[in-house]
Amino acid sequence: MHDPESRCFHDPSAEAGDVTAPVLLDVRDLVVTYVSDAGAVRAVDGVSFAVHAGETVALVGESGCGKTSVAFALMRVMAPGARIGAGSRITFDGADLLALDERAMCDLRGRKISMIFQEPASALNPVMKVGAQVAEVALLHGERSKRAAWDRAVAMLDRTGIADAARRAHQYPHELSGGMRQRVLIAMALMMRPALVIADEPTSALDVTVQAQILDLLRDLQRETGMAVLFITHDFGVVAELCSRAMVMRAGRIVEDAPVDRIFHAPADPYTAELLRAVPRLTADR
Amino acid sequence: MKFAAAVLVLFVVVAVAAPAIAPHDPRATPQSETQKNLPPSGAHPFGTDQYSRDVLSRVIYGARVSLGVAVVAVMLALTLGAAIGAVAGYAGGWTDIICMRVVDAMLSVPRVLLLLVLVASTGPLTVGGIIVLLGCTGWPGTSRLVRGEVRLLKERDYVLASRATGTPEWRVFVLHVLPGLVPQLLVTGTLALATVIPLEAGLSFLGLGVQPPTASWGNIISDAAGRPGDTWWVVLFPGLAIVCTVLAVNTIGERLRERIDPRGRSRA
Amino acid sequence: MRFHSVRRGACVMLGAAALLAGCGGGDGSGGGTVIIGTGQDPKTLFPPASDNIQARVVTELIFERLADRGGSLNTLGDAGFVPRLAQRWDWSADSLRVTFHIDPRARWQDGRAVSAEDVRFGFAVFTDTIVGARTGADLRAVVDSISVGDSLTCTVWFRQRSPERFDVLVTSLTPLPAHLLRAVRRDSLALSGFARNPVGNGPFKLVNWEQQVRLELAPSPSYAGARPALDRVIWTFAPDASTLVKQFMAGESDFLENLSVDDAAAAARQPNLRVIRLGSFGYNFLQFNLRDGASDRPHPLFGSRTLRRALTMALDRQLLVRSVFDSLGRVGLGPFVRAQWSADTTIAQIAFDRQQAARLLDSLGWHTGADGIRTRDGQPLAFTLIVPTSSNPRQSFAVLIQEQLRIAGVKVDIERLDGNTLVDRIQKHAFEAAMGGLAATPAPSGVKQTWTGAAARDGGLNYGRYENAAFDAQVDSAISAAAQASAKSHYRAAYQIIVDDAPAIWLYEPPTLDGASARLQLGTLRPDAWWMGIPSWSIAPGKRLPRDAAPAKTP
Amino acid sequence: MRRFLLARGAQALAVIALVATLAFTLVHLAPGDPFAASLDDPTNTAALHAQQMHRWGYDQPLPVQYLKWLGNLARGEFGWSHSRNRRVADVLLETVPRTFLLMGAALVAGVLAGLALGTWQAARRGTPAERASGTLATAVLSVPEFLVALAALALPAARWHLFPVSGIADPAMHDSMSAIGRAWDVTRHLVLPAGTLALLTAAGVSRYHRSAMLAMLPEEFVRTARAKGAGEYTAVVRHALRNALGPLITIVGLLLPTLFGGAVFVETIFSWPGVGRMMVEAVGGNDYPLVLAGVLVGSVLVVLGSALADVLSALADPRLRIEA
Repeated sequence: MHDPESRCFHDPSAEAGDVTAPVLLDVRDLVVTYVSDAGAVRAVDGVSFAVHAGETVALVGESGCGKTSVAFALMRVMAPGARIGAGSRITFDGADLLALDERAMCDLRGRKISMIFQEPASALNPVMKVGAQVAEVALLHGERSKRAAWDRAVAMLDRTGIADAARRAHQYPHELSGGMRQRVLIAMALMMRPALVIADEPTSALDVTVQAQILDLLRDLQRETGMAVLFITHDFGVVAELCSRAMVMRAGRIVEDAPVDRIFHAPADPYTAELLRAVPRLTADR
Repeated sequence: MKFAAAVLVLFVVVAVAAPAIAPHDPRATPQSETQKNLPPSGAHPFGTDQYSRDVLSRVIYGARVSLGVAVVAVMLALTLGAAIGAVAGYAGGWTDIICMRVVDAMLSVPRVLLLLVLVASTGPLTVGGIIVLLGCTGWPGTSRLVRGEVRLLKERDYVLASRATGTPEWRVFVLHVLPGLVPQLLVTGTLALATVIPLEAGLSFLGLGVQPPTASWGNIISDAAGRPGDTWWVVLFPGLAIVCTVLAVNTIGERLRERIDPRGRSRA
Repeated sequence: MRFHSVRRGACVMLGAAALLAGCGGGDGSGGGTVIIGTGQDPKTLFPPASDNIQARVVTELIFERLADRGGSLNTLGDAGFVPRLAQRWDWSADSLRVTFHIDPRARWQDGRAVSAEDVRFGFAVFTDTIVGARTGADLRAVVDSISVGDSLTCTVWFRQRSPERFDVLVTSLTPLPAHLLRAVRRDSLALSGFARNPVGNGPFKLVNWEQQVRLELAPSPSYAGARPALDRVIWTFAPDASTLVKQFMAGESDFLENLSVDDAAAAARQPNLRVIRLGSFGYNFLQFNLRDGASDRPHPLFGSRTLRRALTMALDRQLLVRSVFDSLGRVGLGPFVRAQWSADTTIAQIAFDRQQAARLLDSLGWHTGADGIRTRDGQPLAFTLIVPTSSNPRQSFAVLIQEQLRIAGVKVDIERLDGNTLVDRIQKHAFEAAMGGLAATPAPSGVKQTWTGAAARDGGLNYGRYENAAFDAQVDSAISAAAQASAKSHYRAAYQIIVDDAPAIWLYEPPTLDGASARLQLGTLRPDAWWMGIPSWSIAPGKRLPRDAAPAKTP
Repeated sequence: MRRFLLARGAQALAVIALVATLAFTLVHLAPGDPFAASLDDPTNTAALHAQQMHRWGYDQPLPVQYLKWLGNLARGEFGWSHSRNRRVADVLLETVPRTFLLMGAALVAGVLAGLALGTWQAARRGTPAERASGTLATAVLSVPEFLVALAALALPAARWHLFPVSGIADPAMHDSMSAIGRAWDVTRHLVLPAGTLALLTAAGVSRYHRSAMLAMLPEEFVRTARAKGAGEYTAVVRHALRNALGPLITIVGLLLPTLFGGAVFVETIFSWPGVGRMMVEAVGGNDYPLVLAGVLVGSVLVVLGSALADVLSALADPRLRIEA
């Protein structure tokens, strides 16, 4: 199922159309503050960007720059103690996310926006069968029949490339390999065919060979469903391979937002250039 | 924490200064029968008991006995536990195995049952006897802790170094290993205090603890518990004293533990 | 007689008529259920082995004896004794033999007739040392043997003409079913199934006994006398005294014996309860050890008669009794209780007189020191008083005495001991002074075993080792006197001697207070063996509860 | 898993054997003897006493008594209870199930309540109500069992007559009730004593469980659950709670000794005819075989309970279960 051809998915002509697509997600002046006994820390300090429907955008930066905080803020699943600043606005599909009540937000999560996490080992519930964890998404979003939800989960697992998905669905996370767990997480995220998937370093915990497989899978699925992907990573190699546009983040701010080509060839911000120099010249090999 | 410490300090001050504070002699019995079982009033804020004794004064004097017994018993338990744990940890081999099996055995018997058996075999106890009994049943936890630490610490460089210079083992333990254990022991001891105080009270309640007329919080209650609930004040006030002390001690112990061990590593 | 916490000894029926006639059983809806709260299980229901009070209560309702004491509490000869298992008895001319005629209708609960052989068998079991019956020694001392005439007559051969021999015989011996027990080894009788499921011949039979929980009796259908009015008598067991009281106050039990004074006051305030005060057979005292510990030397303090009298004078016994028992207790008069026929309230007492006490102590060389405690040659006037923790009144008295003697310049240290340790210490004479108590029986001769010189030696019960030949002589004369009047005068003389010598401070006769639900119709309760009246108890019409209609579990 | 079970079982047996030996030594080295209680009675002469001591073998050397006792134990014979005049085994057959009932009810009620409270506290962390409930739980844990029991006896039972004061069943009417009636009867009698123990258990469990839950909430998979669209309730209950349960079972095992100790007081105060009350009475009556049996039962219960807890918590975790 891994078509070697598909590695060359980067098609600049397709991107041009994306820019004209409607804005799916619009973030304005996002501020995230962590309050602790030691005082308040601004992890995200006035970030603004937009994601268009069907677009694959990268949010790049070093660890600790606040990119994961942005992701959590978009989903409103922040750690206790984190606060979104009063002047921040997040508009998704025309709706003001920050104004939604918790119930409406729950309805949105997993169905319209979903998330793929960094650590497949810890992001899965260790005492629940993986099939049940995937099926839960369907059950949370309208599916009444447990049986049907389970079948949908198995189908989805199968779609993410898990061989013998019907049997695997009955297993627990610790019985699966790292790559397979990440496929489970992807299955969960894509179960409801969301308009936007936030992928938070989905490959950084995996072996290099598995990384490539997972990236392929994501690319396939993206093409198939037409979803928008906000790809959070510190790896410019991944950015080059998957994304049409990249936003570079530093110390809670976006310092550059540009198409990938321009980022690579003519970085406007000195920090971007510095980051690029630190990256192994993977792209150059191609 | 501060409030808890204040409460505890208050009780300790009350215990130490009992003769100066107590409004009446806790053992004195007025010559008239009209003084008995009086509800709380201005003259007797905590009322009087069936022997016409002032309950407030008895609670104040009881603080001496209850806190004294608990503190000394806990110190005894810590000392025993540290000694046995150290011996087991250093000696290793059969000594260690036997010591630790005994610890397992003692921990597997509910402490109340252990005390019941001991009291069954010794008969009613003096205050000293109760301290010894509570101390002798309280050491296993500490010894396990100390043994574990000793086994970790005895391979440390500075310990090895001082042993290489010919310092005797026990000196190495006292000079180098024990100081490292003090914070842990402090926490263990504080929390042990919170179990020993109710235990002494419970034994006294069963009539097996501190014998009257010496007042302890436990036997003030048992004096009245044998009688109908009409004299609630004789039960309530010493009961409150127990609860407040234990609560304060527990709070302080928990905070101490958090301080030396922020992640709650050594729960058991 | 025994050192005891307040318990009543063997006793009397105030009118067996009530037992036999006050019967009839209630209305059409049955006789009802009575629940009695009590602290302890009987250990065994085998009469020779029954050594706790609850065992006695139950076995005496299940088993009948030949005869029982009558209302006069007389213990001399057979005057006033009422027939029970025996219809009548005849004395031989020399009064060394008595022949009992057993009621021909009497049946064991398995249907077998009670026979004379059962009396002889009972005697053999009670007197067999391997069985270890508590009353065996008394029986052996008085009775030589029992012979069987025919199936319904047996003859008891006494060893001598002691005036209380009939009393000892009938109160110490319970006939046992020979046909069931003959085959059982004597040393395992007390452990046999019979001890848990006895087959008796009395008005009640055992229905069910769950240890620690309850014991239930029901009228025995094979009983020849009147059927008890109640359908069920149930004891529930609770180890904690306050629980028993709460149970009673809440109406969960109908009867509770031995209420404390405060509990009795609380019960009296409740309209559905009442408190019954019974005559007492216990008397309590502060006992001095006249010797120095277990040695033969006189005790440095209590060897002195004057000092003992001075201490007695220093105590306001009226106030003590009022403080502990309110108006319910009575001041002790001597080594006897008011309910005994030998009692004499005119014995001259050592009256409370603080000045006189002080003068006596001064005359002995004990002078008040700086701290208020008298000293002589640098020695303080101090002693240790041991008190059983099992007895609340005795502890109260000890505390009050400590205070009153402190005023007199005497320092008393109170040492509280549990019952067993206390008895152990006293038996080894390892004490200076003790808060003692004795449960008397209606027989005043018990004083010989507790206060005479003979009892001071060889493990006798005179633990303080008071010895006065004149007292001993008067007691012996009283015991061997056949006529009550002459016995009485000798007892009086003996009591006066011992009261004057003050080997103990006679403190109080504890009140016996029982609580009963107002729905119970109890008739007159026996002064001590209150349970002997249970066959005539009934439930007042209109005060029946659901439990009165509940049927017993069919075994 | 099998090796784990075997090792755990062997360890439990060794501990129990040691407890038996320690208890035997303690009890028999003591001054006094089983028949001393009857010294209270002057008719119990020295000769009678000696005869009793001989008859029950208390005059033999201690090692001989010990070996005999062990031999009997091996055959399931605990000896003869002097204070009850019955085989100890028969006494245990009656009392142990009652204590199991009491402790079982207390454990189930207490653990469920503690779980509910701890979960609620974790979900509502930081709110004033949650803080108050936490303080309350700590306060409850500072109250000795006998005080709680006395209060329960004094107010709901004795003053308000909501529940029976004592015992295990209605002494007069229980036997004539229907099966449902009997169950209800026992339940009524069980409420206060089991409730007393359950209250303390719940306080302890809620404290452990709250912190276990709080430790669980920052876990990634809880965030995953939220990201799936699970509400706070589902995230906490379905995901965090299930993961916190395994360690909790071990904690419950560790609570057993405390619970048993509490049962001693509760059974005495409420006249619940179980092992705890049996022990107190046996100690009072110097009934050595019964005392020893009581200690053994207590430790077997604790040892087996904690072994069972270990096994259960292993079973509750699929990561460990795989080896079974």
